[in-house]
Amino acid sequence: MSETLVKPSEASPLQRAVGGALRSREIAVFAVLVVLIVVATVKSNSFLFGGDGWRDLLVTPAILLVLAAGQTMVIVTRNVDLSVGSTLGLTAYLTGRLFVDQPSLPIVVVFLIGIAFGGLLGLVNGILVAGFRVPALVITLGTLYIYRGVFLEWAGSDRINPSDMPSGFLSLGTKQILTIPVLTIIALLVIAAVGYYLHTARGGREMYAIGSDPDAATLYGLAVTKRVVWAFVICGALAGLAGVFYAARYGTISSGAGRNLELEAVAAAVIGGVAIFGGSGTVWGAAIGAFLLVTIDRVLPILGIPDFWQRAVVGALIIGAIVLDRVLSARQERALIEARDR
Amino acid sequence: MSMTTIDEAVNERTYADYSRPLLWRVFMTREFAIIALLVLVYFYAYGNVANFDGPLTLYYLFLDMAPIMLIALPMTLVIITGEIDLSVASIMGLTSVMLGIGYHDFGLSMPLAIVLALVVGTVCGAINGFLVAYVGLPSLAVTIGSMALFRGIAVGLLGTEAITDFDEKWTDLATQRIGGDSSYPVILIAFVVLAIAFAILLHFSTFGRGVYEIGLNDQTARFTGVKVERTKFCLFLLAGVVSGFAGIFYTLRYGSARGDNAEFYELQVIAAVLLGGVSIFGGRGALHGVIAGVLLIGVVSSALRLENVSTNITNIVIGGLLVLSVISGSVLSSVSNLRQRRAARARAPVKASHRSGQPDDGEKAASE
Amino acid sequence: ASIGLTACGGDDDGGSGGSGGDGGGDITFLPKNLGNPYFDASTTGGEKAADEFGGSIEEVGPDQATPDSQVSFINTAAQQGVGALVVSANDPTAICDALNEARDAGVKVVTFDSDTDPECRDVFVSQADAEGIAKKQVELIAEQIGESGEIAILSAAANATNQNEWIKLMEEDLAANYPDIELVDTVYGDDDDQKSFDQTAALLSKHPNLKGIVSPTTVGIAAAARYLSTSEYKGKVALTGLGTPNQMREFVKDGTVTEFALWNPEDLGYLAAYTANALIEGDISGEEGDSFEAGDLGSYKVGADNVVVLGEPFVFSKKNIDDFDF
Amino acid sequence: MTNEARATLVLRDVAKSFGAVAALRSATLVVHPGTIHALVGENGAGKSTLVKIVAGVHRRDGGEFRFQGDDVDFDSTAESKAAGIAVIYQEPTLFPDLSVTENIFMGRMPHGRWRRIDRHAMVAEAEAIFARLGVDIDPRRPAQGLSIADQQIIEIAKAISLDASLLIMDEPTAALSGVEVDRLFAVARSLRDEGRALVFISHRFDEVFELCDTVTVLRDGAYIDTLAVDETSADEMVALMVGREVGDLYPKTPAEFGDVVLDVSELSSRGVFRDVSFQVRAGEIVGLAGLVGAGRSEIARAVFGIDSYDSGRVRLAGKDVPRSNPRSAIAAGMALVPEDRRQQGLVTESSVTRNIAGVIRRQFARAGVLTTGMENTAARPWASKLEVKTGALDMAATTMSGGNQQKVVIAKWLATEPTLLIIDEPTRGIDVGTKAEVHRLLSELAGQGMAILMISSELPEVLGMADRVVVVCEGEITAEIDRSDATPENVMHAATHVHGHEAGASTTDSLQEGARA
Ligand SMILES: Nc1ncnc2c1ncn2[C@@H]1O[C@H](COP(=O)(O)OP(=O)(O)OP(=O)(O)O)[C@@H](O)[C@H]1O
Ligand SMILES: Nc1ncnc2c1ncn2[C@@H]1O[C@H](COP(=O)(O)OP(=O)(O)OP(=O)(O)O)[C@@H](O)[C@H]1O
Ligand SMILES: [Mg+2]
Ligand SMILES: [Mg+2]
Repeated sequence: MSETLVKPSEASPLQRAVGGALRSREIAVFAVLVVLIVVATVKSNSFLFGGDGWRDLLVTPAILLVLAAGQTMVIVTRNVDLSVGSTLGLTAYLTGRLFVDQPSLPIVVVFLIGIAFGGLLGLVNGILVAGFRVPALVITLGTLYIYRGVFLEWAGSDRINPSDMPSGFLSLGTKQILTIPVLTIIALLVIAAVGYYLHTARGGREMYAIGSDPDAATLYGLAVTKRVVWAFVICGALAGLAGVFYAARYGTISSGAGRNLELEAVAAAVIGGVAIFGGSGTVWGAAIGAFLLVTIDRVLPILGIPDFWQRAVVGALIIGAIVLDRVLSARQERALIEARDR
Repeated sequence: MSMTTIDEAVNERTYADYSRPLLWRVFMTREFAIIALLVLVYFYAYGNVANFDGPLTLYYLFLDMAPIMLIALPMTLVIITGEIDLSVASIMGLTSVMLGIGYHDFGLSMPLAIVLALVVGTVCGAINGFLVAYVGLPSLAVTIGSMALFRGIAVGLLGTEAITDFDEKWTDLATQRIGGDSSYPVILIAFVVLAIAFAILLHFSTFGRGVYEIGLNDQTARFTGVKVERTKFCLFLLAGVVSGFAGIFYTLRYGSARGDNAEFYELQVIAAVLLGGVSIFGGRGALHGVIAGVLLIGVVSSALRLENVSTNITNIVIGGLLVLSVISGSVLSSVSNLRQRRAARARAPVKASHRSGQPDDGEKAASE
Repeated sequence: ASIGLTACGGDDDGGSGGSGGDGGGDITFLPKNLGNPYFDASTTGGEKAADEFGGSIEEVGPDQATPDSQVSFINTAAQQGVGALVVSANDPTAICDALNEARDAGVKVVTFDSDTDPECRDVFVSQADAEGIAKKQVELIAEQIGESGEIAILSAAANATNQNEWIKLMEEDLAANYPDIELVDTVYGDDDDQKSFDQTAALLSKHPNLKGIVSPTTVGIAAAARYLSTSEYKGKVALTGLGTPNQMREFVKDGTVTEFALWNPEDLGYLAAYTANALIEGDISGEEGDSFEAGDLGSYKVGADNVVVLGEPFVFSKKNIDDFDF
Repeated sequence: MTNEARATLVLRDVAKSFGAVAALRSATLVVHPGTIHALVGENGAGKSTLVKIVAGVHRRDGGEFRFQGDDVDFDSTAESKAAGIAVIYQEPTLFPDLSVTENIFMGRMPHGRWRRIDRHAMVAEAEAIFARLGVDIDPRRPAQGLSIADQQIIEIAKAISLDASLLIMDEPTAALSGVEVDRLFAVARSLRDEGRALVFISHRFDEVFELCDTVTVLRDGAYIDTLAVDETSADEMVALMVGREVGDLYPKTPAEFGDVVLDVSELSSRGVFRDVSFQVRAGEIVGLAGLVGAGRSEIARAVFGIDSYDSGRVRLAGKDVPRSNPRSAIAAGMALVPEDRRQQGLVTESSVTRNIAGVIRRQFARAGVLTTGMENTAARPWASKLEVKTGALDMAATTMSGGNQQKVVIAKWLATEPTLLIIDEPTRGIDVGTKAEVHRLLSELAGQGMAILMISSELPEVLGMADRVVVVCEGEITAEIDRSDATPENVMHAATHVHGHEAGASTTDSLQEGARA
């Protein structure tokens, strides 16, 4: 997605590859991530090699990875979904309730119900936003309140405890295949699927088009409403999946589940180079952004920075990422103008 | 057809000032709808909710809503220019901490600590404003970042501590009532002064006209000589200062400076502003609607709390109001569009059945 | 109008339920936040007590444990003119003014579980005296790790009054009596499952030699136990603290946790309700030396600083855990 | 009758209003397969609106619409595309973030297995189309940053790739150079020879005569006549378009020139214009002529301070005007009526009052404070002087016709009582009557000693109104011609020739030689 803008003949292929890579947001963020992990490991071996280090490194971001993938899809269409945290909480609780009330349900079915339920909540968002042509920010801010209110009202003080859920399900939270945690594998599959869709499917490319210029999209005769509704449905469904993940990983679901995750999901996408006004960015970028956000949280204490400062670092990182983006695109623009002058 | 020369034509044409009668202009607005709803809910609660008519209700309502009412003022202007500021609650948290540190750790006198806190709020606003207006970054993304940054600094500075040993004189001031025993806390004086100032700024000043123009069409605004960047910068700065002031009030009211003070207030402020009829796309909205929006949220929460209804239901009600308020606008306008189209079609019916009946004058020269 | 009537009717019920004046006998429970099983248990206890003495209990609360959100509920209680407010404070100072205003409005204020500054309430019903709680936890962890090695504390919110006091007392106790035990870190899980869970993980990776974790909060100990039970540290790193039997049962049985402590939160709520009732009825004024009957729990005396102490913390282990359900 | 039955497209008595603006009253257009049909009319005649109705962007309010014999009523552009209609819109509509190829195939990308879009096939086809058009654009590059001409080429490629039975081109050549136009015409002819129907909209008569078979004239949203191109002349077409003698349109009164008011020297902005120097004297109308995209608007924007520039200086009445600061340009006595009324001239959703008082409000406000009443008082005389037709001063500008909107913009700037008026495309999209009014107004203003810099893409307007013509080509001034010496030929020649080399190929000459009315 990071094609160079200068005419191809003007740079050698090597220059182009190097230049492209350096300009690529994904690679820059990935480099930061790697440096972070290396530094943390040097400081404390167990971060990577000790006991659960490797597993935790991979499994902790799983939930945010899934959320960021969905959020990317919505942002690409020039919308935003602030209700994902509430959707996650609601679905996580639903998952727990299902195990309590229908202990015989197979785990796969619970996964499917969670996804479907999240999708349903996303559908509500999508219909409100695309159907009534009103700003997503306002609508999903409203449903953030509503979904969480419904969740809390339903759950009350009821808390789902690990003992309420089958151990087969809970072990998903830690189970590893070839040392890679199952949840991470699922999250990566989701990323791959969403990325594949956005990159190579008609619908995906149309989502970019819609985000790039909604008016032009209408002129082209694209099914704007349908695509936007879909983006919200997928985002909701992924938040639902993340809810099931949450239940499996944390075992305990209380009213706080998923609170404030929405802004983290948006932040992950923004750090990963997804333009907040749609039309550009990749789900890989968002995934790396999510990985980075979560890992920073875990690394800072190891580096001796009190965890009170974590959020400040995250904030600085987000702002840095947007400024970097602007600097890069300004440089490209200048290159283009100069190319035209010749 | 001919145009009279510039100098003569002064009284050629006369224009009415308004196309609609005064009453129509007053009552048929989003703002009035919200005010009407507020009055309705207030009197319903007054008559039907036990203890709502008590002397404490309004006092607590104003105290609780004061920070939101205050920040809603600059936020209205920010949103009218088409931007948004998500970092206001974090600025409150940071100024709260700075007040505590200034007073307790630096040993400043209270007025000096307050000045320090206000300066910090101003700097925060300036950072947002610089990034949005002069660097040209999207405010949604910038303020998501600065929200985390400012909050992070606040929490980082104070860690686990809470500074509580504020001078009684000052903490009492925050909760004092006007005239000693009325239902109105003194913070209302500050609010009224600020509200008047912001109303003049937005509705009766050249600056305010520019604010609307930027929201409706920033290109035209630029061509007209509006300083788009400077205006946006000033508004973020104002949002920072007022958030700082709200943070100080908050700290004194609770007598406790903590990093996590006022967390999540930003969404409430934005919800109130949008409920008050301000368009998230910018260019539309008025301060009286916004104030009514904030008070509506306050009255609804207060009444529901008195009924021992849980916060969750309150949140559902507020979320529902928010969604309805935007959707209703869109539904109304699409209905009126549809009606207009129907009317147009009725005037000139589509002649679908008309088929090559008459000689075709478009045909006569067609070369084939 | 019909709603108005029922609302007013509710008011009347309150009046008839109590004995002294307007709305007496109405008790409002205000826990740190709703959705916390510990406080569910205490409210259940309160309701049981109210059934016995014929009052009514209403539970209200914020959905997050922040002080400012508690204040508006205190204000509401003052407006409603309830008989007594039973509150577990999120912040010792921030809710002080509001509590005093409520008291000015005639509301009796009982704090329980987590206290405010003493001048803001009538009586504090303490689950056990702080020293007892701190000592018990130190004793448990010392026993489990063999009196030497690194330990860490996983607390709730950084500002929680009771937590911080216990932590301070634990530090003193450790320094005085257990020279070989080193407290290497204190982290805060904010009584949030996810955060406590992730904090546990971070603790373990940061301190490879850690031998034990003390979590003096029910949410924290459960989250930590859940993490340990799925990690290689299970059985190697000791975990103790304050937890509820229902949340900990699984981990006690699978060996992640051997022993932990807690008082019975139901009894705590029960006692707090009786204390509140005694204040409303005027049986006690809350001064040191007053004594009153608390139903099944017997007779209690108000101690120094107007504190009523429930009793010693109770230690749960594999042997007895199945006898409890809360 | 039988003829019409075989027609690809039949539009009859089509009407369309936007609020108060009647864009189309009774438009008729019949296009046959195997022909290229020209649609001509003045700015604002309703050509683009008609095109958008055929494309399904707008729905007509009334009238008949048949495509290939069937009554149709397209609800979206997807439907018209599916029916076999390809449209090149007047304004390029590209997705800046997507690649050129994706822009061409968006909405109908071919896909292979696993519903995976077939990028290779798309790129290959895009390259084939570019080869056919004889242009060299990398199909993989993003559309962002393409020049207007390249954007237009992509629009053309998009339409051609649709393989449609009706191809409508709304001013496709406006930004193209001679060679590109030639290639386009060759392609258009081959499409015609395949039996497709084409509609071609252009303001350049030479192109109409070179390419088209039939021509339909619209005026003020109404059908006027359809003629065979062979049997008509440019003069006849103009007479039909304008509806009266052309001379009326340009009531130029001779004026005395005073001192130099605007002095632009060696203004350069990288990639946009170079070494631009010219002067405007009091009482003089200087016409800035050139092809669309030559950079005239950019020069005006830089002079006024909307955009910055790299070097050079701008002086007004002998004083330097600071760079990129519109407010000090206004204070110095400059006014700019921009080319894009909706995006730059007006806040369309705002009232007449607020628009007119938009600039002068800073003068009558007391310490920055003003009221609607004060604004009304200030705006009313100017609305009246320009005879703005509106019910009340609080009506939104959206409710008004293009001509009236233009009057509001002019009123807004005249209210500042400027010494220099820069007016960019003064009559774009306004009806004939208003057009004459605007021209008379300009003439009068010059007569009163105002210096006027007029940018116009309509050669007759430039020739009719300007005392001096400054011609811009690819960001450079290529000629300065006095009113007496200016002819369509020498202006066009300068507009297509940069110093030294030619913008187009040698064929340009012959193309432009056909000259305009
Ligand atoms: N979306 C719209 N809303 C309101 N008025 C419109 C709209 N589109 C066009 N108009 C008006 O309709 C009239 C016809 O415009 P149209 O674009 O069809 O003219 P045109 O013949 O294509 O002119 P040009 O040669 O300048 O392209 C103009 O007065 C224009 O201002
Ligand atoms: N959106 C754009 N992207 C890239 N280049 C552009 C864009 N708009 C204009 N340009 C370039 O800027 C220069 C001037 O364009 P512009 O259309 O404003 O000129 P103009 O002479 O004012 O034409 P007009 O007749 O439309 O007023 C051209 O080189 C054009 O290619
Ligand atoms: Mg047109
Ligand atoms: Mg131009």
